[in-house]
Amino acid sequence: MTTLDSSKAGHHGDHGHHGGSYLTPKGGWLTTVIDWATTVDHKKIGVMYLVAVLFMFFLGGVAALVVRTELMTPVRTVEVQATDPATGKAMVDADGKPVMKSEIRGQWLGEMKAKIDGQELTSIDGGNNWYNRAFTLHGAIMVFMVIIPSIPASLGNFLIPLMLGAKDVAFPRLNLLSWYVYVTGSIFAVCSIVIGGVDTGWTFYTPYSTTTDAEYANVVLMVLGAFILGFSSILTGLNFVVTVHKLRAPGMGWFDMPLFIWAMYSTSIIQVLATPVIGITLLLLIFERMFKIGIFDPALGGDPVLYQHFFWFYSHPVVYVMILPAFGVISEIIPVHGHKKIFGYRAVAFASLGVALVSFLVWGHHMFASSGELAATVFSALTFLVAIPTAVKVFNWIATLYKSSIALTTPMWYALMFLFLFSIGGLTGLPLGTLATDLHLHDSYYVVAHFHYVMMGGTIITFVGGLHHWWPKMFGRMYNQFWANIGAFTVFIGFNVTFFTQFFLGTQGMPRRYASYIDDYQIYHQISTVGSYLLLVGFLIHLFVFLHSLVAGRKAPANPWGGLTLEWEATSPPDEHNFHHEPMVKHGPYDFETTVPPHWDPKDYPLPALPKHAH
Amino acid sequence: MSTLDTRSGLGNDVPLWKRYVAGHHWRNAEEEFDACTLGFWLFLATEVLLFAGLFCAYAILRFKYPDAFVNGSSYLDWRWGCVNTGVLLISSYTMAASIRMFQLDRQSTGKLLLAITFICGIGFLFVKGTFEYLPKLSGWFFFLDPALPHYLDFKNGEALGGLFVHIDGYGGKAPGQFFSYAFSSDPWEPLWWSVYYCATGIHALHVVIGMSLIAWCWVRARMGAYGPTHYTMVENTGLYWHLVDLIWIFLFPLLYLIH
Amino acid sequence: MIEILGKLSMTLAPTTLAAESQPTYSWWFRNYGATENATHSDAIFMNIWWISIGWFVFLMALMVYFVIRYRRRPGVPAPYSPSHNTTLEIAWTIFPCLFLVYMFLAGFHGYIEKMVAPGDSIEMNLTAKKWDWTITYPNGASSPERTVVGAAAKTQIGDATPGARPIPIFYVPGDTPIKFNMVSQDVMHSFWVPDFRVKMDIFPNRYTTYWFEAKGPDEKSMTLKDSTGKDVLTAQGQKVHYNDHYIFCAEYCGDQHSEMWGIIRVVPRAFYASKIEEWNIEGKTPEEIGKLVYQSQGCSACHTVDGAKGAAPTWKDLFGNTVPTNVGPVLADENYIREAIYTPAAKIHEGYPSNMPVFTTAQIDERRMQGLIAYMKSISSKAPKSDAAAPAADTKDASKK
Amino acid sequence: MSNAHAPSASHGFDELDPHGAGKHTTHSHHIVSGVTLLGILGILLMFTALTVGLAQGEKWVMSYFSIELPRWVNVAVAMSIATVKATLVLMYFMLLRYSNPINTIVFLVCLLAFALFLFFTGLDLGNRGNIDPVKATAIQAGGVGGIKAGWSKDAPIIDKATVVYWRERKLNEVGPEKFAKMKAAFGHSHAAHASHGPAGPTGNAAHVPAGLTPGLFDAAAPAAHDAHGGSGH
Repeated sequence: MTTLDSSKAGHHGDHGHHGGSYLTPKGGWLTTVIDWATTVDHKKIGVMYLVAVLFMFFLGGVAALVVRTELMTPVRTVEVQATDPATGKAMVDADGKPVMKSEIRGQWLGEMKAKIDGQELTSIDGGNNWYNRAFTLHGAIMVFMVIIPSIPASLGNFLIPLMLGAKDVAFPRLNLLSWYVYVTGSIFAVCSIVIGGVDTGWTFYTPYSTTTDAEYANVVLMVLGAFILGFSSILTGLNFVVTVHKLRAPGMGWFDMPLFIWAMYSTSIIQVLATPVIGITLLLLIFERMFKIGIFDPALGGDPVLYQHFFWFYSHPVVYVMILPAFGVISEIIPVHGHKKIFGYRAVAFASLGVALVSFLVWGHHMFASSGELAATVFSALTFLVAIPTAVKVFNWIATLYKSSIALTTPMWYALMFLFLFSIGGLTGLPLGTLATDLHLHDSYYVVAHFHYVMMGGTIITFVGGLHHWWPKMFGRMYNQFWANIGAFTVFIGFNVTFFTQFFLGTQGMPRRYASYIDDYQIYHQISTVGSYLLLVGFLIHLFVFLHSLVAGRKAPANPWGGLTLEWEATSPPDEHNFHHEPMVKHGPYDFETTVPPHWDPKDYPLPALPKHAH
Repeated sequence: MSTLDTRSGLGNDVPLWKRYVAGHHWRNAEEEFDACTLGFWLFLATEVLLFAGLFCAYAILRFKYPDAFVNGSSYLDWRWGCVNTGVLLISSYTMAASIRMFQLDRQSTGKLLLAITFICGIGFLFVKGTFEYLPKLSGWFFFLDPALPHYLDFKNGEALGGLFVHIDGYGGKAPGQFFSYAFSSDPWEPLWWSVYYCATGIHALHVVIGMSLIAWCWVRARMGAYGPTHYTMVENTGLYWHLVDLIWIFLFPLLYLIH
Repeated sequence: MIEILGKLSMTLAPTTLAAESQPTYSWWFRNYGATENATHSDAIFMNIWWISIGWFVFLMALMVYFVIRYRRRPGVPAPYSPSHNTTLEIAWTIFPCLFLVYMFLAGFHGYIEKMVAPGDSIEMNLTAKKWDWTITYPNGASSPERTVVGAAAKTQIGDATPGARPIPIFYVPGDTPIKFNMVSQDVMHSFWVPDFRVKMDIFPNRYTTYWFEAKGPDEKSMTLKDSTGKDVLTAQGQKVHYNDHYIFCAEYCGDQHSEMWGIIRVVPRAFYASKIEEWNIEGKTPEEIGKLVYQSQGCSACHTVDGAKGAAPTWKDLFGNTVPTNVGPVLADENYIREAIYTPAAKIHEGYPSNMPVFTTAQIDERRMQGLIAYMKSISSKAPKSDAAAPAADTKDASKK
Repeated sequence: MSNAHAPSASHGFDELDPHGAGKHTTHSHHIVSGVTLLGILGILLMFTALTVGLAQGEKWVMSYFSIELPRWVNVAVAMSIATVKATLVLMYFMLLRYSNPINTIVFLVCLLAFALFLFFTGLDLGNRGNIDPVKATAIQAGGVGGIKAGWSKDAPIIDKATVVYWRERKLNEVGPEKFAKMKAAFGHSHAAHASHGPAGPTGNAAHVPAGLTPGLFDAAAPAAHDAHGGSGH
């Protein structure tokens, strides 16, 4: 940490004579806004994605806190006053005291419905409706609008051309389009929330999703939003695949690419191949809702399990769209901050591709409890295959730490946390792939805890870690590492407190998506809720650290951590066209033993001495 | 890619395609073309997988309700399907030939072939809409429909001065909750119609998108944008149009020729 | 293939690591599991758990050691090491596979145990609907017993205060294999008894099965008491012991998904037999039949019989009154009630949602329907008593023939 | 960064060679000969005729010899021909034969994903108990009552199998006699023949020409279709 406190840092990044960085405003604020809104620069688009994703993360996080708060007590914690559907007024009892929904559970109709249209009321609101909407909101936003685009669209967009030594992604205008598509999809989803929300769960399982709130368009809007977001995902993935194929710098072979690129490449392949299936699924779901076409509706001869196959053919591979980029980020952070060549480069690279392939073979493990014995057996066997490449990656990362030189910077702390959390997430997945135990654990809090360990402990933690790693490159400012570390530890502790307890809830019998539960579970829920508040505090600390860095951060040197990949050859922040000269690749991305990092100034940051033979 | 830019430094007397300059991040136009084609193939892959869902739904439901599918299919006339297959195949040929013309700098033939392709698209949609969708959905027949004379016993309305004739009881083979056909012989026939309209409807949507692309190509071709060294847009439009054809090649036997 | 796998798993998986004879109980679970399959499944879970613990501790210990040992110190050169070792990499790719093979086979073994019901199981039909369960016993009876969790004394399965909605209690015999044929009437549900460690999704339009052989109650189990707190005694004058197990719906199904609970009450076989005989409609008056149907078919979840406001119109004084519906006022006579049960969407009571489930003639046959009508008449002041008596008597006669 | 454009622009122009594009060293500018394209079109049209012919022929064989061919024959024949046609389109119209092999790989990978999707979904759903049609009318759509016929507020609610509902409604509207006539005219049902046992008593005379709208292209002979199946016979 102290290594970076040199006040002279940053002079390498200051190449004023080459024209401004990509962040330099083009003129007045209006010009600047128009410039950003119409930019085809991958860096600006990456930053725009970052802002959008973080905003959605905030929304989804609020929903999560609401859910956790509700679960503090076995009954209603957050009370909602009931509405008399006949009069549309808030209900009071004879003494003028407000009547809460929980008191009249199952007796009166939904406040929301009554407000919109007093005519035909289609579902009873026993007071759980808003809770169901909150967890659906949390799930849908976090999956479709945060985790899927988090690393690929923000860090990926920013870094892939830089790491490849290219001036831009293959199709810059398509890239901008994909951002607008993302925003459009998000607006649809948010609209659906504003006009009343969706209570289907993020999985939109039929026939519930096609019939709930039958008179209202909320579900259609939300599904349409997810459908549109799919296009954004496809365009991004397609762009990256072509970029990796066609725009590598001279001298960069496939095995000279940084592992982040390998991970992003695998991710993009999954995005391209899986997303269209969710497209048609959601389209058919919309038709099902609007026209009752019956393909998924058992009352009309369709098959709800068919919907599940459609849905999970996308949504399982997409789990790897979420976690593979995180693997890529870790494969960058550990070698750079450990200043050591990654152990088993090819194994890690092929493991990425292997995960991408296997991801298309295992979706059925989301349906073990729906009774298809043959398919369940086959899918269970295939599911265990996923464990192999992921385990290989973890072994490689830990082997990389061996005889390295570990600088305990904030990104490195995050990488270590990732190893801890992802190991738990991965290992707790084993009983879920095991048929006998899954029949008990499926759809319980055990599953909730497991996928939060993977999705949040894996992806979000790494996203924040990666953000800390490339923040100086993206914005040309250093941040306060002391407070960033405090934030990281708070997040780590908060995360474990929140989610480890949920494993016990699950094994003991707490089903997911429950607003009320038997009293025995309360202590676990309370611990979990306290943990979630701690998580909030941790993220707020990060927010302030970043804001402080933007306003008052020290200027960042071009290469603050001593990385060897090409993005560190650019200035911090990079020029509009990334590099002054097309970079030639003369060393591997992790050849720390033989190469002095570009722009290295020992006064900026001390690196371990090179071994003797390198000189 | 770029349009009326002046980056090449050549004057307006030189055709637009000769003035084309690759995007700034490409080393040369060759690489850009290669990348665009690869990108477009990836996009085509997503299109195929979009239809994969429909084919999968078709397979599962046909496996479950074979009779409903056979019955439902019997309402479709394979000869209209055949005509449309021919139309699409011919249009695919004209599209491919058009690209060839632009590669050889035979601009006017290229444009003509593009126009023919477009007209074939219209023909496809016309047959689909007038002779298949319209009567089946609503019972309204186009007066030239060869099947019409056989149903005149049940005629109960006319519109637009006899241009369209309504046949009582023929219509209503609509998807889902709009289904109201009274003479089905299998309880699951509405499902067949759902699959039929989803598959052909989404395919027709792709025809429309393809036609828009072709129209755009035609407009640009009039401006002289395509020639031997630069025809990326026509090439990719062609790929898209062939994909539309490709999907139909599978839809035709699956929908029209089952028994 | 299934057979081969089955043999393989029998020989390799079940007892290699776990002490199967000992019930595995840890802080992971609330109890030992109420069936043998549950205990077995817990053993598999604990095996995987200890394997995972082993790997986790090993990896984290390495990581922590490396971080401390190789932390960056000024002026200290990095002790570089090779970045590649084929033997090691192949070894650590293959070695974990052994554990995975064990897990798959053990899981498969336990899965088949949980999925395949013994041939001599007692078959019962279970119907799920928003947000209630119904079980039909082999003799056609259904359990009319419900309890308000939290209102009663603390039970052995943990107290809860989720609200006033009563949840059904299903009596099943202990130490007897029981198989449910399950189907849903509306959306998907999932039948989960955590103490049995199995859940199974319930679909509309497709039957799934669920089987268990619950360990019977013993002397340490709770004793059954009636509403006044007195011990329930068998015909032989013995106290009745029972074990309760929660049922949860585990597939999200809407607003009151969170309260779609039930209780499986495991009682001795003889007591179970007497219970379902008690609920049998044979030899009962139409009014009694109606009351049983009212309790067992879930009517009581929404309709009250004392005039209190519920999620649906009360039955108190319903019969013979004029009902405001969406198609105008309708006289609530026999035909109206019949239609409202078999085709609820036909006429919808003003001010109430159209969410009454459809009942089929298989669920409510003619006798039960007449019973319901008789029961409604008996609690309606509007029903002309002289008229009400006549058809009821007829039905009684009919049932005797 | 204007200097960045210069090399690429000049590079693009050096290679300008309208009449010798085929001589380019890269694979992307192959020009397929006009004869090949026309030939492919011919083959495609021929295969279209073939697939129709085989389908009709199969039907004729089934009715003439009063035999049942398994359903997969029909599908397998049609799909094989469609695959050949698709391959031709891909290779010659879409130029996969001449373009960068990576494009072919992309397409094959996509087909692999398609195959996996179809295979595993079929593996599961094909091996589960079939949906039980008997229950169809007892199940409500999501528990909110029957399905509305259309969107309008006063649309009727269908509380039984859709097909039955509309049949009964029409029967009430037009009366049994006219209903029978209409059914004879509109319905081409031949499922009874195709799947339930051998051909009807009248052999191929009663066999409905499935897939033919009566009178299409042969308006001169409208009477023939009156003999075709349906409840009138």
